[in-house]
Amino acid sequence: MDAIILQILNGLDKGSAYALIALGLTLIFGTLGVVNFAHGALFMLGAFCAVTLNGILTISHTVIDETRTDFLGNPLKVEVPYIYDIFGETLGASIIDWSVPLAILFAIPVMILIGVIMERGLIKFFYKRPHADQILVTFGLAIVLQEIIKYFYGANPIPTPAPEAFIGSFDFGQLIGFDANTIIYPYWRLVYFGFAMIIITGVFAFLQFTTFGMVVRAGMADRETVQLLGINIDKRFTLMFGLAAAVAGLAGVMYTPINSPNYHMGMDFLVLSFVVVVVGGMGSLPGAVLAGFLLGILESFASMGAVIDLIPGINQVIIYLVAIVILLTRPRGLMGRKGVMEE
Amino acid sequence: MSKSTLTRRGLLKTGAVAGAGLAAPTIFDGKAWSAAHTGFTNAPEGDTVTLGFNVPQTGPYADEGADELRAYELAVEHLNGGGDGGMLNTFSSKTLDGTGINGKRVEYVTGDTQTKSDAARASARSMIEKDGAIMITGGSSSGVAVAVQALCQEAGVIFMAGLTHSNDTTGKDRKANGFRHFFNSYMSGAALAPVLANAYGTDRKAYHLTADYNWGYTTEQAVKESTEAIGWETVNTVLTPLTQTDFSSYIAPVLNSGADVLVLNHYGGNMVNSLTNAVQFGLRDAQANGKNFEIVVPLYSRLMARGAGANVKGIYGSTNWHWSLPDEGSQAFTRSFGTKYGFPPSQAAHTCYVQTLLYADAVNRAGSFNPCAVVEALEGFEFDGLGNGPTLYRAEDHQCFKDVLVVRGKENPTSEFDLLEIVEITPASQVTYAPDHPQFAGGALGSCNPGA
Amino acid sequence: MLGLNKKDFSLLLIVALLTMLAPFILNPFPEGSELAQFNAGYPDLMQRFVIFGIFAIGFNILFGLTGYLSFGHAAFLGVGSYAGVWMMKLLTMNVIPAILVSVIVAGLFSILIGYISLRRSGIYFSILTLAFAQMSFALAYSVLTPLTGGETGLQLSLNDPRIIGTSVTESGSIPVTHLFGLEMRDSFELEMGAWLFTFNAGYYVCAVVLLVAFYIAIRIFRSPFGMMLRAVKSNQQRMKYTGLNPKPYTLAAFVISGMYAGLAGGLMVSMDPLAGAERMFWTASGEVVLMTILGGAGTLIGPILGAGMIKYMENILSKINSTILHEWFAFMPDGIEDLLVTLVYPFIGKGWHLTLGIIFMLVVIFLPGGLVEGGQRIARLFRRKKEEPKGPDPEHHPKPAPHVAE
Amino acid sequence: MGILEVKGVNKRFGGLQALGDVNLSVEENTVHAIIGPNGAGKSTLLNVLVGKLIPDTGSVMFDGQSVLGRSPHEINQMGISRVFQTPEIFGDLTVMENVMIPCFARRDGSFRLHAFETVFNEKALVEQAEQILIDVNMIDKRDMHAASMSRGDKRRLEMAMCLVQEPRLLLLDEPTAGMARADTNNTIELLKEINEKRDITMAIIEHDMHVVFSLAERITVLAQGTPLVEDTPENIKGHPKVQEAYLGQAHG
Repeated sequence: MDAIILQILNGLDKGSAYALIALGLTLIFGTLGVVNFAHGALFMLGAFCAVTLNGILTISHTVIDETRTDFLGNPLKVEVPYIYDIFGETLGASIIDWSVPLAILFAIPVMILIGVIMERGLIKFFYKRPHADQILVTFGLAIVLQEIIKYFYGANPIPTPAPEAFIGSFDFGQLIGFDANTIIYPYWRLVYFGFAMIIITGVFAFLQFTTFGMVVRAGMADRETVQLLGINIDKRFTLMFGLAAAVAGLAGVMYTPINSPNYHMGMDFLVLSFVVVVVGGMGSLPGAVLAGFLLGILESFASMGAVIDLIPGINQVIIYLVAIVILLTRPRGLMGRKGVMEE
Repeated sequence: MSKSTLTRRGLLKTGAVAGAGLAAPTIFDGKAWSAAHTGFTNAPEGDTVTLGFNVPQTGPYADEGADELRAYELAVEHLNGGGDGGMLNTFSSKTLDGTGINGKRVEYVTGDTQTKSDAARASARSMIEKDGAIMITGGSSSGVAVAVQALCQEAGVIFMAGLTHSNDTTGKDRKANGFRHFFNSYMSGAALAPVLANAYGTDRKAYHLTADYNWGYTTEQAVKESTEAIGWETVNTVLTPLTQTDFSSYIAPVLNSGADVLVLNHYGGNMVNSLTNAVQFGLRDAQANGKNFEIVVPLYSRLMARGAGANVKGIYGSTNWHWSLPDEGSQAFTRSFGTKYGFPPSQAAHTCYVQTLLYADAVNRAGSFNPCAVVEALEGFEFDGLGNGPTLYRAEDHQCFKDVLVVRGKENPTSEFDLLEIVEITPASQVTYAPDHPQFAGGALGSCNPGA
Repeated sequence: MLGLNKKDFSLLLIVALLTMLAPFILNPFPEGSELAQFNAGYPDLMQRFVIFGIFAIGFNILFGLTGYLSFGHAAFLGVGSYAGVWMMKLLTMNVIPAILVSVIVAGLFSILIGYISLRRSGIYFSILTLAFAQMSFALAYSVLTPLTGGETGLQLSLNDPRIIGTSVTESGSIPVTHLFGLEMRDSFELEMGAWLFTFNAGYYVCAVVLLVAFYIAIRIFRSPFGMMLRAVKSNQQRMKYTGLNPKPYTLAAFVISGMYAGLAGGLMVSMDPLAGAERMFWTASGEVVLMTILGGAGTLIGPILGAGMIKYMENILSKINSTILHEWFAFMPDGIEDLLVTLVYPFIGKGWHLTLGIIFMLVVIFLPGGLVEGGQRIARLFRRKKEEPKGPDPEHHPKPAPHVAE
Repeated sequence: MGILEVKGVNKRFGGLQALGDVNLSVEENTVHAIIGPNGAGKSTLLNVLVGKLIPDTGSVMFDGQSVLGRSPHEINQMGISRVFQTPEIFGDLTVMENVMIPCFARRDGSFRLHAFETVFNEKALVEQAEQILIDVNMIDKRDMHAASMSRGDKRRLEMAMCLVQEPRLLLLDEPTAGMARADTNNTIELLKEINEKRDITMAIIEHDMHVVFSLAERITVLAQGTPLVEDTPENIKGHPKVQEAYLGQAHG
């Protein structure tokens, strides 16, 4: 029982990341009808927003420490961040410590800008092109983006820890009456889950309660009619793309303490997030979220020792297996609307 | 028109066409080989010789590959008499004098393995067939090493493995033309076990998370066997997919499994992520069975430690070499590498540099580039001054036997390169095993292949 | 001739000439010169050109004609490779049985996967094929290690129980692949002045197979079956109401292209007897998509051009390192030399993926018909200059824009 | 006994009675029109005829065989061809190829792996295809890209594709929907011409009275899912029930 609760918790956390990526992907597909293979790259760019901010905060000048030596026997050069000079060492250090949450503020404008540039500069020429062309051009873009990141940041993962206050874990099991050490859950993962819920709620509320959202939803249902009403839907869709990019980016920013970011993390998530979108139903926002959590939890279950012993290799293929079964038995996905990309 | 199994590009560099005289000596002695400058793949003509450096330049190990390439460039510089000579001055064999190899200036070509066995073989074949490389070296994974080693055997050139840690490279997949300086899974286990017994006691229960592919299997087996030999119990072993990024669902059940040690048989990105996750889940600070919970990473690399950041603090593992070693050879290498590039070399860089020197020296001693001559010169070769103490290139399996380092993540690193501290230098005798040890069974070197 | 019209026959003839003379064409620069770096006329790369050409031709029969975008085609190449190596381990080092078994096994595997995946179309079909291929890769890399060699790949060993032929040669090595005694790695070298040309037996075996594969592809393109496949892509609704059942047509196309992939896999292990699981990773499937699009989907020659271009970049561009760059620009003044090297460096050597990505994007954006369309545009430009108005060619069918069935 | 016999067909969608007890008989070699205001159930009936919808009760027999539950290509192979509201052609192919495809379908059935023959070496089929293009005055366009033609030509091509199969029943689904008057007249002319040249059975589902009265020999008027009357055009013209149905619809 405790093992199952444990894996549900883990699944929720994995699912949060899947859901956030799939949400943006579906938003883009639903509003613009574009299959965006570069969406994983946006997630990766978000993560590197956190890395970049950390880099900016730690821009340093060197001070020579004569009392210590470096590996070649020369006097040790100590890097002192300018931020220490500006805010003093204590405040400066805690600003650096909080660089990941701070990166949210940094990433929102950057990611919206990237999204808007991407849409205006490339995607808008592909609205009328077949889905295959969209897949191909965004796939090319994904390669280019990740190679650019690799050029500047290298191939190695870059550690980007959470603030000191969130390091460590708490005993969730004891809270609900299990023995100590049965269900341990790291603070940051709780933060991530909460953050994902806020973003998801935010996006849904935005689409539900604002005029902007209503127009966009109407546009998703019937683009031509909305256009006939004299509403400039294109401009709104551009912003939608920016919003989707920001959602993916934020998912990336907050993910960095969980796994050190590297240039290919977008590709690692890409195939998976597509599976999530398809399982949820192309174009269905609640479907994407539901499928994200569902697949996260299933993946966690499949990684339990007892399950692997029963079916060797199941942890390797569970996601794909689920995708195949869903696509064959329910082609429009769990919550897809009828007629969207259906045969 | 000449018929050959593989090309000999060297021929045309001088325009001279060598006679087809094929000397086939039967007894090894340097003099006999030196007469034979043809009759093998890519026999160098003219005054240069080409080496092929096959390292990952794209893909997840690209940074490691870049460091290997730096080491190779440094080695070539030293062999050709440039720089401060590095380990040439400390190497126990004194045939290398800065005049290249066998009097020929060293040139090199580079290729990208992409850490895929197919791409690595394509790249190696292009260096052999197109560029006339006489020796291939490099690589950052065992899959690639085994694949390229088999290719070199077939093509008739020498393969000096780069970073490859799986037992198979000199075990079931060993080849006569292939040589490994790097240590292996068995040695990691053998070196770690006594240190772990010392630090954590002999009454421990271990939980293994193992990367689900060959290297993972051999490492798990090696560590399991050697820790069980000191009295530890293995509670569980779980395989994790190569493509896994979030290990939470594998880590979470560990604490409640009755284990008090977690062994992460992971490398590269897997290791960075699983260790980060394990620390997140509080395993490093937890208590189990009335003891402090501990984490062990059998194969450490500095580049990976960098990726895991502060999470490596206090965690034990083993490594082939570390720049902070105090011996003369290590210091000389660190100095010349550090001066040239501004930061200390990684263990991958070290093994690649040393392999290049060992090859060059073997050619000089044999007096010939003929792979069979090189094989004979390297087999059973004993040397010192290359950073790991007195070392033997064992004839039976072409594996180097030397001291192995047990390291621990440093509590207060002074720089991003100063992440590990040496806990113990396990002497070679303690990590030596019989050539037919069960973990290495099933392979045969076969006979050396000079190609052509 | 050969059942082909004049235009197709001359196309076949051109391809035949190109492949047969490839050792000359691909080595235009004298040995030892600066530009020798760009020579591609060595056996391994020449073999790869034609093998991936075959793979892409086969993929194009599915994607180019029916518009079904399979994102898991590398799985068939991988399965074919494994089958081929097993054949060599168990039966004989002769390449013929290995290649045949590769084709058959890949064909059977593609019947299974095609039958299931073709129940859906559009992106759903793509995801299904992707899922199957990823499952194949994951399992081959891990739990199926005894069958596939896992990480290190499936390779020959000194104790293979080979029925026909020996396990170990007299010199103590693993025997090499051969075609009735003609060793695949045998080469003749021809020296002409400063030039060196290599004629490799394995390459010519591959080249002959390519010509046969290409010939079959032309026949398929011009056949009623090929026309039906284009009808599938164009309008499935009309096709059904014309009394035709699109399902068996697409499945047949899928299986044929799966068999082409198996053929490529079989040839690959015949040239280099090792089969690695990475061959089946989804990026490998992506690569054949890139090849086909880059060259021109739905055209006959396009996929071969695309395959050649990508393999050339992978093998030649990736080998250019900064030292070589500095040599090239050495004639410039120092400052400019460094600037040029800095500017070019990100795109070559280890940056070749970046160049590939950029070229690919440019092609998809500006030349949806790939290199072939580019060539046609240039040709049209010249024709217009000559002011020779020409009516549409009755036998000329390639579609400029690839469309996927949706 | 007609070639197409619809007997007692009922179809409900939830609470809506889409078709209520439809009986219909199309005689061989006649042009039979089915008309009715919007929402009368014309499309539903058509979908039943081509096997897309299975009725709750009743039978649809074509030449003595049931068409229910068969897939479109099987129904076509039985001898029913269909013309769509918007012309459905193979846009990526040439006009000649568009016509060759039904020739092959007629000769080889729903699937044959003829991968090694050459399309234009099938002399008999090429002649057939050329003949039909001559018949519809399109032979000069034989090598054109079908998608690049005008809508009228596309309609003509679609007709040719259906006719070349020599169907025993040609179903036309509002063949002039959305057309300008001139195009409509052209289409009517084309259909008349076809009807004169060949003895063909046609069932036209149509909204436009003008089309119907210029072509049909029998007319069935459908209202609210039920056949109101069936008669000759002359009798239908002044029929009060028909006027009521149309006017009622106009008002409501």
